[in-house]
Formats: sequence, structure tokens, C-alpha cells
Amino acid sequence: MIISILVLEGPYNHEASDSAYNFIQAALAKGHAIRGIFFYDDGVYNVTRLMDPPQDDRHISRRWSELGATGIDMVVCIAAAKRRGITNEVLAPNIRISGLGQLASMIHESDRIVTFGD
Amino acid sequence: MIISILVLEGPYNHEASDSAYNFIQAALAKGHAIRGIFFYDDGVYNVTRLMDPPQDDRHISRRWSELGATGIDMVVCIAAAKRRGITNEVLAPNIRISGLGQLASMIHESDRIVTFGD
Amino acid sequence: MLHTVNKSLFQNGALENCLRLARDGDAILLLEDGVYAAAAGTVKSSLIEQAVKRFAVYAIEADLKARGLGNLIKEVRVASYGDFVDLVEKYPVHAWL
Amino acid sequence: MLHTVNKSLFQNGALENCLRLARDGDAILLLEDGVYAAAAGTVKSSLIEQAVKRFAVYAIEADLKARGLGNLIKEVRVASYGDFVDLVEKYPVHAWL
Amino acid sequence: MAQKGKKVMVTVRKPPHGSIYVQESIEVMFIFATYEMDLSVVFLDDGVLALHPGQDTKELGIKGFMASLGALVDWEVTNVYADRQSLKDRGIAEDAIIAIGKDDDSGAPIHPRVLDAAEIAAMMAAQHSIVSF
Amino acid sequence: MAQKGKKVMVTVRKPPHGSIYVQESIEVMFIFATYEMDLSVVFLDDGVLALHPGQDTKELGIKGFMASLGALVDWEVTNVYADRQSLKDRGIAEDAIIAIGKDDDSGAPIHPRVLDAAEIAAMMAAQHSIVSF
Repeated sequence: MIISILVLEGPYNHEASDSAYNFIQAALAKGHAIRGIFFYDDGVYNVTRLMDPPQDDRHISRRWSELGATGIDMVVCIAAAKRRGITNEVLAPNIRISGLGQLASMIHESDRIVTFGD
Repeated sequence: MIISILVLEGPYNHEASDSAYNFIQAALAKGHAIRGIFFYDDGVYNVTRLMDPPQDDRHISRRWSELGATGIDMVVCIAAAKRRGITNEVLAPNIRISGLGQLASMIHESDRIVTFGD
Repeated sequence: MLHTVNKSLFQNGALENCLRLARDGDAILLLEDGVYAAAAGTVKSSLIEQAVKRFAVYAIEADLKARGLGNLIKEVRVASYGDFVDLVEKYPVHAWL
Repeated sequence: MLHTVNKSLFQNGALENCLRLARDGDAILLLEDGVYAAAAGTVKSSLIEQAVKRFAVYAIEADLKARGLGNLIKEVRVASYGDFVDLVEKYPVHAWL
Repeated sequence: MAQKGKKVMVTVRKPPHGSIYVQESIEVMFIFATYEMDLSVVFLDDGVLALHPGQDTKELGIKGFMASLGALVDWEVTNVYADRQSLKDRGIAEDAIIAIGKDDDSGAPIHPRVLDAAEIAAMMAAQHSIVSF
Repeated sequence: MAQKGKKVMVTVRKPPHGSIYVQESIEVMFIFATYEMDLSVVFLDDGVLALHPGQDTKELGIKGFMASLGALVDWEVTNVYADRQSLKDRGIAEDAIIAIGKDDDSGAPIHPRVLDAAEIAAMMAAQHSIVSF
């Protein structure tokens, strides 16, 4: 099955990012394809390369970048990102900023979309 | 009366920032003193200079910077900010990054503390 | 004390939690989505209809207008942000987030 | 359909909202703070005790462990993230955020 | 196009103004309507509060999104529904909910269509994908 | 110091793990305890779920904060209370809640003290400042 993921909340503050990540790992382990991950609402905060959590905790933007490096399309909504101050200046690697049309495309090209939020 | 304000949620996503701002304006209009404004939890997202909302909407970090310019002590919690990627690199003017001890000092030196969050 | 409540009472228990601990003579300020509790004629109106007998209940006018709420439980006092400041001067505050 | 619920039922109406619209044969997956609904012996346990008669109810194991929940309503099925994936394969999903 | 007519629903369950979810959900509706989708929008639970008449965010100092919500039809978002029970619980009369556009010919206001829970549940079950706010 | 003994309370009402509020509230407690304050901490409503025995976030892949919560007393956060009704509603036995430290001499575990709503309300009313999560 081809799956896309919508993440609506920021890292650390809500469990949404962690649930999405754990779900994606399980889906990949079962051989499913992830068409894309779309970050919207406060979800746009997931992708700043400036985050610097305690050494013994997970590094959420780095995890997303690593998934992006495997070829999964990682997209941040430009409108939601602009008002919140997430720009190319702070964007982590292997993630791109684009429009909501990319979410529509992900839906078109996926069997399922799963939303994680608050 | 001397008041301090604690803001626990990010800009635009929750009304907390707006309520805090409107409350502060009313307090200043009545001649009260604002000892400080402390940004914690997702509240740390209030202070990025990179935010770029639509032209016809309010610019939340600019409003905070303008308040800071009047001499109000604007402080962002370093621990909460670090994990969320808010650093000096993106900090708006007239706002500083410091520790939770600054919140304790604000409480010591204020008659009241008012919390805005989600 | 002044209790602030900013959540919709249809979806969240904050107002009920607040009412459980508030003491006679306390003030309750509804703001943000909390102002829906001030509306008359809803399935939950009885919460504030009862509360006004024990507490002074206020609702922020700008929040009421934003949500189109005009038909209010009549003992609820419509408050400006300036009134909010006056309440804070009178009482220490607890925010029921 | 698969319904996901991620809010504490003690504080938030999401689970009740979900149960109002869910149809016989649907599956409900509790995750994050939603897993508190799976606990036996709480003031709200009856919600899921009734729900299991009409729906297949699952709760994410990692979330149960994080919250120390071991004494569960017995018809609730403990699920891994892999089981979550299988449910998504079987049903379209609605998240009751 | 192979995907033409894929059934996609946006559900709105959060109250307006206290958070940005309703506003950002409208931005999603506007974009989805320009794609080849069979789009439905459902306001339910606290989401129906977005349909309350007389909302004005000016005094809050925020732009708000009432103009966008009133122009859904102009953006081709036409299949818009509201849950009857959610309106009733919140004291909103069905004939009082805001218009989401005007009829091109008659100029008559177009309102979201009020449905029972069972109708909404059946519609949800028929979707390919649902995005929720 | 003039401010010595200013009564400050931290209330925790959100459930743990689904969001970071409980964790970041503990960081506040640790710092406040190092200042000249008469600090009280109250867990109530969903906040008491942080006191549930047996929590282990390892499988979630998150660090969590159970170690911090179990060391409150070491950080001089000693006036810690839990609301009786909140525990009861959530099926948590009063004698099962987690320890927040050990007695220096006996090594016996120290638990939050369980109070009735009226006692908590009276305590709240006596504070100079309350910070809530």
C-alpha cells in the first residue's frame, strides 16, 4: 500500500511527531511505500535544523531529514511556515517548502492518508 | 501594580499570544508596570524574527519587539527554546534568551503573574 | 481568587474542573474559546447559570464578538481587557489551561 | 472505517464524539493520551466497555506502557504500530483530533 | 485523469478563533477544490461554531477568516455540511448559520446543508481519504 | 531577603506524555526550588496521571521525565500534593502513586500528599502567585 502522512503539531510539545514517526517505521518495515510526509499547522516546526534537544533525547528534525534522505518526499506548507518563521534559512536537509497542492498530490497518489495532530 | 506575564503557546496557532498582548496593552493604559514577559513551552516560537504573516494580519514577533523597545524585559526560556530551534540566530530585537530563573525573578518582583496558554 | 477559563466547555472539562475548586466569592473570567460558556440556550448553559449564584462571572467582550455571541446568560458580566486588568489587581489568578 | 482517538477522555470529548458517529463494524484505535480510555476501573470505563460490543477497539502498546496502564478493559486489543499499519491497510482513517 | 473524482473529505471539529485550525483548514479546502477531487467538507462538534452568525474578530486585533468562509462557494467548495446535533447542542438555529456564498443567478445566499449524524457517518464511510482539523 | 517565603504554586492539570507540559512544568519546579520561595506543587485533574505507577516511555522512543519526577525531593521540591477526587476518577489507588524521593534517614519512599478539593482550594487561595500547566 502507498501511504501519505499529515503532521499537524510541532516537535516535543505534542506526541504527534513521535506517533507519526513510529507509524512510518512500522509501515516501512512491513514493505509499504511512503509517498510523502506533509507538515502543516504547527507541524511546520518539525523541520528546523536549529533544534538542539538534550543529548539523551531524540532529535526530531534529524530523524525527518534521515527519512528524507531515503527518498521520501518531505514537504512543509509554505503559507503555514511563513507566518511561523520557518524559512529556507533554517530548513533541515532533505525537506522542501512548497504549497498545499503537494498535499493534494500526495492524496491523489496514495491509498491512504493518516493524520497526526492534537 | 507590577505585573509579569507567562506565555505558553506559539503565535497564530493559539489565541494565547493575542490575549496576552491585549491584556498588556490594557494594563499599560491603566498605568500599571509590566516587569517582564516570559516565553515558555511553545511560547518560545513567539520571538522568531523570521515570521512573515500576510500583510493584512498582525505581525506577532514585531509587536513583542516593540514592547521590548519600551524597556519591558522580554525573556525566552533557553531550555524550551533549544529543543524547538529558537536560537540567537533567529531572535527578534529587544528580546533575550535566558533561564527559568528569570521567571522566578519576575515573580519575586511582581504583584501578580498572569499565565496565557492552551 | 480569579479563575480564568479559555477552553470550549463543549469539548473540554476545564470549566467544570474550575467550578469544582472555586470558592464562594471567587471571580471567574471566561476568555478565548472559554466564552462559549456564557451563551444562553446551549446544552451546557446550566453550568454558568448555576455558577453565577456563587461567583462573579465575566466574559471578554472582544472574544464574545469574535464568536458572534450576543444572547448571553444574563448574570454574566461583559468585560473589556481593562476590566480583566482590574480583576487581576483585585485577586491573584489561576489559569485553568 | 478506522477511527483514531488521541485525547484523554477525562478532559476532552473526542472519544464520545467519535462513538456518536462510528458505525457497527468500525474499528477504533486509541493512541497517545487516548489510551486512558482503555483502563479498567475509572469513572469513564463504561464508554469503552459499551463500545467493545459494537466496535473492534485497539490501544497502542507503547502508549499504554508509557502511561503505566496494565489493568485494561478486557476486550480491548493491545496493538503494536505494525498492527496500526495493518488497520490502516484494511480501513480508511478518520482522526478525531 | 485516473484520479478524477477521488472522494476526499475535510472535517472541521475545532472551535474558531481560539486556535488557527479552522482558518488553516479553509486554506486546505480552497486548494483541494482546484484539484481533481470530489471534495466534501463537514463541520461537526465544535467545528459548527465556525458557522455561528455575527462573528467579528476586529476587536481581537486579528484578521480572522470570516471573509474566506463566506466565499467557499466562489472557490468551488460547494459540498459543505453541518451536523444537526452539534448545532442544536450549541444553541445555533439551523436557519441562522452563515452563508458560504451566493447563487450566481438569483443572488440568494447558499448555506451549508444540515445533516443528521447517520448521514454524515455514511458519507465519511464512502471517502477515499479524510483530512481532519 | 525581602521576598523570602513568597508563596508560589505550580499546578499540573495536563496528562503526561501526549504533550510536554508536565515535563516542562517539572523543569520549572526544579528552578523555583532554588529560589527563595515557599513552593507548593499540586497535581490535579489529568495532572494526577503523571503519578500513575509503572510508567515507561522507552518503547515510545522518548526520554520522558519519570526520573525527574522521582527525584523532586532531591531538588528540594517537597510540598507536593495530589487531588483525591482526580485520583479516584482515574482509578488510581492513593497508596499506589509514585514516590517523588526517599527519606534521607530511613530511606523510606516519599509520596505526594493526597488532599481533598477543599484543602487544595484553600491552599490556592493563600498563594501570592500560581503558574499553571
